[in-house]
Amino acid sequence: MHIAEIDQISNTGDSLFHKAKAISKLLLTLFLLTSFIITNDVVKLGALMIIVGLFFFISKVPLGQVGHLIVYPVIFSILFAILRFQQSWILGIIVLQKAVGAAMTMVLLITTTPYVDIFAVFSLFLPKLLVDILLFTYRSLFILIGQIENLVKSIKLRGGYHPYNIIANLKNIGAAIGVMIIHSFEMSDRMYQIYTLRGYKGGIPMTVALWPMKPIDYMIISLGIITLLGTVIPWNL
Amino acid sequence: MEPIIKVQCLKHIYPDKTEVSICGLDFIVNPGEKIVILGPNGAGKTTLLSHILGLLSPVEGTVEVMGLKPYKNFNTIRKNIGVVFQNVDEQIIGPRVYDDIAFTPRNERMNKNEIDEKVKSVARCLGIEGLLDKIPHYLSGGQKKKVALAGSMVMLPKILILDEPFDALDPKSKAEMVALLKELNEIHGITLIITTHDINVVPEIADRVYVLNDGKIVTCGNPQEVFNQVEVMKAANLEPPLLTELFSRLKNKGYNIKIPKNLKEAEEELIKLLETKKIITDFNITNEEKVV
Amino acid sequence: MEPIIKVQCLKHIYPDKTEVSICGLDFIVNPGEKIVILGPNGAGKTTLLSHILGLLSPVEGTVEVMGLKPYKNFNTIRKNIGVVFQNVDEQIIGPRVYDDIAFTPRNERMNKNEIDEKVKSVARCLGIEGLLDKIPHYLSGGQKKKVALAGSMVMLPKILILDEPFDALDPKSKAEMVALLKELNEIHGITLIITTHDINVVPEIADRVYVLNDGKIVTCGNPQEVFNQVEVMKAANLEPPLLTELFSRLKNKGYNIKIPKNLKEAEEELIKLLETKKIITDFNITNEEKVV
Amino acid sequence: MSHIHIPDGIIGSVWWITGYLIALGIIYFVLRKVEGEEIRRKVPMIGIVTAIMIIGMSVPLGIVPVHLTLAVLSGILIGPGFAFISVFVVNLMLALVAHGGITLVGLNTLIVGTEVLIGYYLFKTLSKKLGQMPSTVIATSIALIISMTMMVTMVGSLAGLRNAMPDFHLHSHEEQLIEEGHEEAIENDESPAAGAKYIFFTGWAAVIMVFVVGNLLESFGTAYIIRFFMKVRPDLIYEKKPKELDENLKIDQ
Ligand SMILES: Nc1ncnc2c1ncn2[C@@H]1O[C@H](COP(=O)(O)OP(=O)(O)OP(=O)(O)O)[C@@H](O)[C@H]1O
Ligand SMILES: Nc1ncnc2c1ncn2[C@@H]1O[C@H](COP(=O)(O)OP(=O)(O)OP(=O)(O)O)[C@@H](O)[C@H]1O
Ligand SMILES: [Mg+2]
Ligand SMILES: [Mg+2]
Repeated sequence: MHIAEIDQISNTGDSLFHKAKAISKLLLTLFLLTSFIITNDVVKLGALMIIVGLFFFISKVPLGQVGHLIVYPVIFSILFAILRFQQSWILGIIVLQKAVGAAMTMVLLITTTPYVDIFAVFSLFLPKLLVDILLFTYRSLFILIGQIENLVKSIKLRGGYHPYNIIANLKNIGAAIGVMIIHSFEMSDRMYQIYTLRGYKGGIPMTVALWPMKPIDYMIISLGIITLLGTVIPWNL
Repeated sequence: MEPIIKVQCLKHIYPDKTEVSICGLDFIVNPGEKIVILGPNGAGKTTLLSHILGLLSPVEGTVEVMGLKPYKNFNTIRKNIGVVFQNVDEQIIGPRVYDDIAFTPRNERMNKNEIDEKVKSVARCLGIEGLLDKIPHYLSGGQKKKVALAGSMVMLPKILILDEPFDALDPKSKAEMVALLKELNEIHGITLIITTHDINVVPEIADRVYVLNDGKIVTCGNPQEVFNQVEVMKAANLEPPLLTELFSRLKNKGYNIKIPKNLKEAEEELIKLLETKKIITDFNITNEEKVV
Repeated sequence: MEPIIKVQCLKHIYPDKTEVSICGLDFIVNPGEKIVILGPNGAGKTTLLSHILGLLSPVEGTVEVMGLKPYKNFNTIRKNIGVVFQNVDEQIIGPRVYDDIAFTPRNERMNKNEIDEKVKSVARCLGIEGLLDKIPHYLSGGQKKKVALAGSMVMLPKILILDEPFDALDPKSKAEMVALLKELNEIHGITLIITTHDINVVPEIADRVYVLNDGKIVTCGNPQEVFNQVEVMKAANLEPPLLTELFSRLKNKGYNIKIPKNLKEAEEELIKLLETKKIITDFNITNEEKVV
Repeated sequence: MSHIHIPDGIIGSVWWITGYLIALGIIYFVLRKVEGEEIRRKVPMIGIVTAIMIIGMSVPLGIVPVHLTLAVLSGILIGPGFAFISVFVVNLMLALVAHGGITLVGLNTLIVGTEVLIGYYLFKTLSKKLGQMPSTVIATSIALIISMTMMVTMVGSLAGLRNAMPDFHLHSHEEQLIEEGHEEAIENDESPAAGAKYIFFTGWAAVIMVFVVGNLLESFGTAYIIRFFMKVRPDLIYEKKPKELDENLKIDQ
């Protein structure tokens, strides 16, 4: 499960990037994404990708472990790129660059910033119940991953997994998901009970650490702004 | 002293029509007591606790906590009871341990410093200061139990309810948990209500024991009194703790021996018996000899 | 006799980089043995079992089951091992008990009559014929464990692996489970591998005990030998069973006593000691008197 | 399967921003419409169903790289309104790991949300006459076909229309920026047909094949799950929930 693995990386990394505040990394992401979206120049897009690559280098994220995340956007953007190649190959390249660049930016964010810290920043502007749902999703995800892993294990051990028979697998996985859903509906009742007992009235309070910013935060934000300006300002070389 | 909890002939019907009745003796808890509830799987222990917490409302019978009906006065009662259910994973809400422990005080809108103080003091008390910054699902089972306990204790409730707190803990962690609970009771005067299937800890931790079986509270009393009721215990799928049983059997054979609460007492008792035996025998024989 | 399972200095790395090593002594199981694995929370017991089952593949070390590598020969090994995990809820897949027990035979495309026969015979063996038509969801904890056991036994495996089978069971259900497992071993010759934190059942059920701690198999031997290694046990967060500990202490005080396996033996031993004591004292005193 | 995860940078800003605004608007509306107590009771449930959708996507069904999305199922379980929120959260969580563009979360939610809505109402209507299995299969596959068509049309018309782009590189950079600003406005005027043509005559035939297989799997997968529920806990299907369940948890405030 990608999300579990990524969560682990973002939580255990100890680079300067990991130590920075979530808000500064979110701002950086915002600036980088904007840059990728508004730029339509192969060279600039290439430069942007190199910049993101440098950030990855600084953040010491194990690329071997997260590199595969880029494969998905690459494949899909190739589909769209083919569309463009018929007009001009440059356009095809641009589509690829934008998609992959934006994806790299997101991966950079998520491998250096724990989900919960991102949600904490979101809680500043999203409806509080939506943030609660995000948090519950996140918690349940980890609880349910354990359950479904065990269910799939049991199915395999009991001879219910057939590499070449998708229909049989579908039946068994269907049953497993059914079991999981039933358990989880009961779990949701129990969760609600315990939360009301603990005073839940909508809106899970969380620590949103915005202040004080450290030098690294100022640096990250400035780098973001500079990059954005760099893409906006016309370069007359 | 007024009882802090009083339950009389409770009856509950679950949505799927499962009927659970907890009749027979009244369930009464006095302030400061350590109560253990025993009973076979499905006897209704968890159901009883849910009623005391005001999560369910009884079809028949009365439930009173501090003189109030918990279901009706949910918010008042809630503030006075801490609870740790069996599955701690589902109880940890906060994205980080700190947030989780701070959940209730924040919901009560306390001010920041006060919250901080409360969280840190309860964490210190449970020895989990080092975990405050961690994300809950990376903790071990035992650590999660402590975090859940911290979250339910942070407001220093009068009553603490624990459903199977010793489950799946290794022996040392279990012993630590027992010691911790006893300390909470002694130092802070918190009333404890515990369910468990681990009968060997009962003599150590319980002031009084209630036994549920077959829709009834069949007996209550101090651990010793309860364990002595062999028939009642057997009917409720229960076996007395090993040491209790062993010493009872010796007692029944006519040996003059006190039922021990823990291993240490057991050892002392046995040695005393073995030594006394010697002296008595000496004495007897000497007497006999003298007579002869 | 060739060992049926052989694990040597295993090392596993979970995707999140948690390293679990199970080195030290070799883990060897002979056909027909009853093995208990002990160790503190997080020692790697479940990890070891997963390797034996071929669910994980070792980074270092060798795992051999019936001379094969389980990870490579998953399908062969799977047919020879039955397994009941800790949380049986996550293991019972069929909508009805019957469907669940019939899961494996159906996936093996056996014919209907054969399946029916198999399901019924295993249900009879575990005493759950009456439940076949029930929805597993509504069963009690003990019943669910039996259903899971039935599902894993229906193909009559050579080896049965149980991860914490006594967890959350009331004492009677636990005693039943112990009896059942012993029977399966004696009558059908099934090799048992069990992990548990409930140390008091160990002398009763184990032929041999392995203790895992701190990345190593630190000791192995029959329950008595293992429990006698006080330092090793303490280091592994383990306490010896109550009776074992009590009798060891007496023994250390110089009393001539045998460590018992269960309550009955304990009682007999103690009474023998108390009686002997008397006789010896009588004898001594008589002697002395005579001398005088 | 209906969520072809479109990467960032392909669809014009106006479109995805509008998509976000509408999606968030609907979420606000759903959260508002339900009274406080009711929605708070549902929060853990919505979270769990969302988690289940994410997990469904990561359980392999064999050597073929397809998975379940369970969108229609989530509608049947918690109702279309809450399921819409679930879909949004799924898309957001996936976009955070670069599985589909972060800018497209809104648009993707609208499309899959439509699938949920159609699937839910079809299931509700059909299951009164047909059995659970056939109604699930029909409802799911029709909903999927509609959402897939929407997806293809959207990609075709919104992405395909940026054909104006070739000229950019012939101009100076200043002009490029200016034209970029106008571009979105121009897009609307052009016929979507041009883009759609490209789509259908390139590698998309393969995509459609994958879609057909995916559709069948999703429909039957959902049906198997529903069948399981009907055997074990029929009350879990939305609408059929017994009233007592809620009665049990009414709490004084
Ligand atoms: N949510 C529920 N819906 C329907 N029946 C239930 C529910 N919860 C419990 N029951 C039933 O009510 C009875 C009492 O259950 P309860 O959980 O209170 O037992 P318990 O004494 O806590 O058992 P255990 O020792 O296994 O925890 C059982 O028959 C159980 O099946
Ligand atoms: N799926 C997993 N991903 C990452 N780490 C894991 C996973 N499963 C177990 N671990 C880690 O591996 C170590 C061994 O775990 P394992 O479950 O084998 O211990 P155990 O002896 O069975 O413990 P317990 O007595 O609590 O069941 C622990 O540190 C645990 O946190
Ligand atoms: Mg219970
Ligand atoms: Mg384990």
